[in-house]
Amino acid sequence: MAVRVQREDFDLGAELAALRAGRSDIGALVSFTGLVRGAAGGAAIAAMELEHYPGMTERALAAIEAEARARWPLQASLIIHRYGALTPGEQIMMVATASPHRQAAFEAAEFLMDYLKSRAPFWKKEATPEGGRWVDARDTDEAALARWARPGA
Amino acid sequence: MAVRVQREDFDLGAELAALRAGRSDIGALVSFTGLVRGAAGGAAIAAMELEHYPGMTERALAAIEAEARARWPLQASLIIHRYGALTPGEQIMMVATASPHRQAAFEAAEFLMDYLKSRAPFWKKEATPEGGRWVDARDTDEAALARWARPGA
Amino acid sequence: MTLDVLYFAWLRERIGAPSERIETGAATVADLVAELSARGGPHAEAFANLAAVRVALDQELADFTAPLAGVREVAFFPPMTGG
Amino acid sequence: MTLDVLYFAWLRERIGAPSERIETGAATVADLVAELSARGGPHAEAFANLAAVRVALDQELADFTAPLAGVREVAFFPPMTGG
Repeated sequence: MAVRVQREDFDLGAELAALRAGRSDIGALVSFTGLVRGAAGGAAIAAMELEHYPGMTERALAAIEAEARARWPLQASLIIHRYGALTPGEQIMMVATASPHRQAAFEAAEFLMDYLKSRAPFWKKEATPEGGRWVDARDTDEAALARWARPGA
Repeated sequence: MAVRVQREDFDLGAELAALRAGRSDIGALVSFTGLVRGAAGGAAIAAMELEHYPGMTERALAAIEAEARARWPLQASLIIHRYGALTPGEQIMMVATASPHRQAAFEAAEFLMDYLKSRAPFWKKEATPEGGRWVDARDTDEAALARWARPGA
Repeated sequence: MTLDVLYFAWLRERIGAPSERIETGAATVADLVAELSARGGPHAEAFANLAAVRVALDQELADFTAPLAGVREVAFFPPMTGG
Repeated sequence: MTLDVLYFAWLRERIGAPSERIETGAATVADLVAELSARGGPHAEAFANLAAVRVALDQELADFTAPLAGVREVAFFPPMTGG
């Protein structure tokens, strides 16, 4: 029920605690956190710059979240994605899903991640010893969407 | 790389922060938290008692975790499961998995949960207005194991 | 041989004790169950529906056909419901 | 019609600007791309491989065949890599 796009870091534990605070109807809470790695493809990464498309980003994330809520019985959901300069080890983004049962919470979290990867307008640029390089989209990310296709949709 | 069976509550945020503290090789961190629901099957639940089999519990959880680490490239994993008296809204247990890539982290977390549900010796007894009742195992929990079957295994 | 027999959850409640030490010549889990059931009363009730009972030998899940040779601890319990 | 054309990531770097306001009679995204490419230089380079370019019309993903009638903002960017 919430989407946040921000430059600042977030407190994963506090966000997860807030999702379930004061309620006793949630049976399963799933979280995913994306982190900046200090190396990729054999090259050291000194820093990462995350560019995004203000306005479209919020719309795209809200649409993805609404679709997840239409497909699974979610009691709470959250997407936080950062932009700007990040260093290895830092948190890039998180999603969280809450449901009475574990399968729905897991599936919805994976759905959010798969769509976010290929449909939310973020671009990563890594600073390596050879200079800056834009991260290429992975074919597997686009392919991951296929499993959520619905007949007639 | 760690299994804990304890009566006390745990700090989800602190556990997840500890898993990634001081390292920059993790790209994806997934967590699952199981919570006590205040109602199930139409009946109000005032409290829950979690019985376990000391000794076997630790062995079973360690075996499940070792199997997950053999199947996926995990950089860190954690299982915490509580026993004793719990009230609605409280945390029952958590698993966490860390990997360079999201698919491995998600799959391993789901694997841990599916096996834990049907292979770790815990039994839940709910206190309802009609008295205590042992929670029945769900057929879907046993069926969930089928997807992890490997040819020849 | 001497065996520690443990009961959990509703089996523990039905039997009325968490464990008992017994002397037995049972060759398999099934033999042991037959011997315990033959006592009648709570034991017969507890083992009336074996489809609802699981067994562990020395803290490892096992089948009812498993041999008891060398085993020290046998546990009976319903299907697990953790998580 | 007047369009705001936005560029992100390496398209922004290649074009050398995050956006430009243009007057165009292009009927579709493909027409607009042809018009921009015809300028040569950075624009021609940026659109040399359309398989590596995505487009959004008024902040919704679209195809290159999509009509531009009523559109205010067109954005070009590479495949997304968030998460």
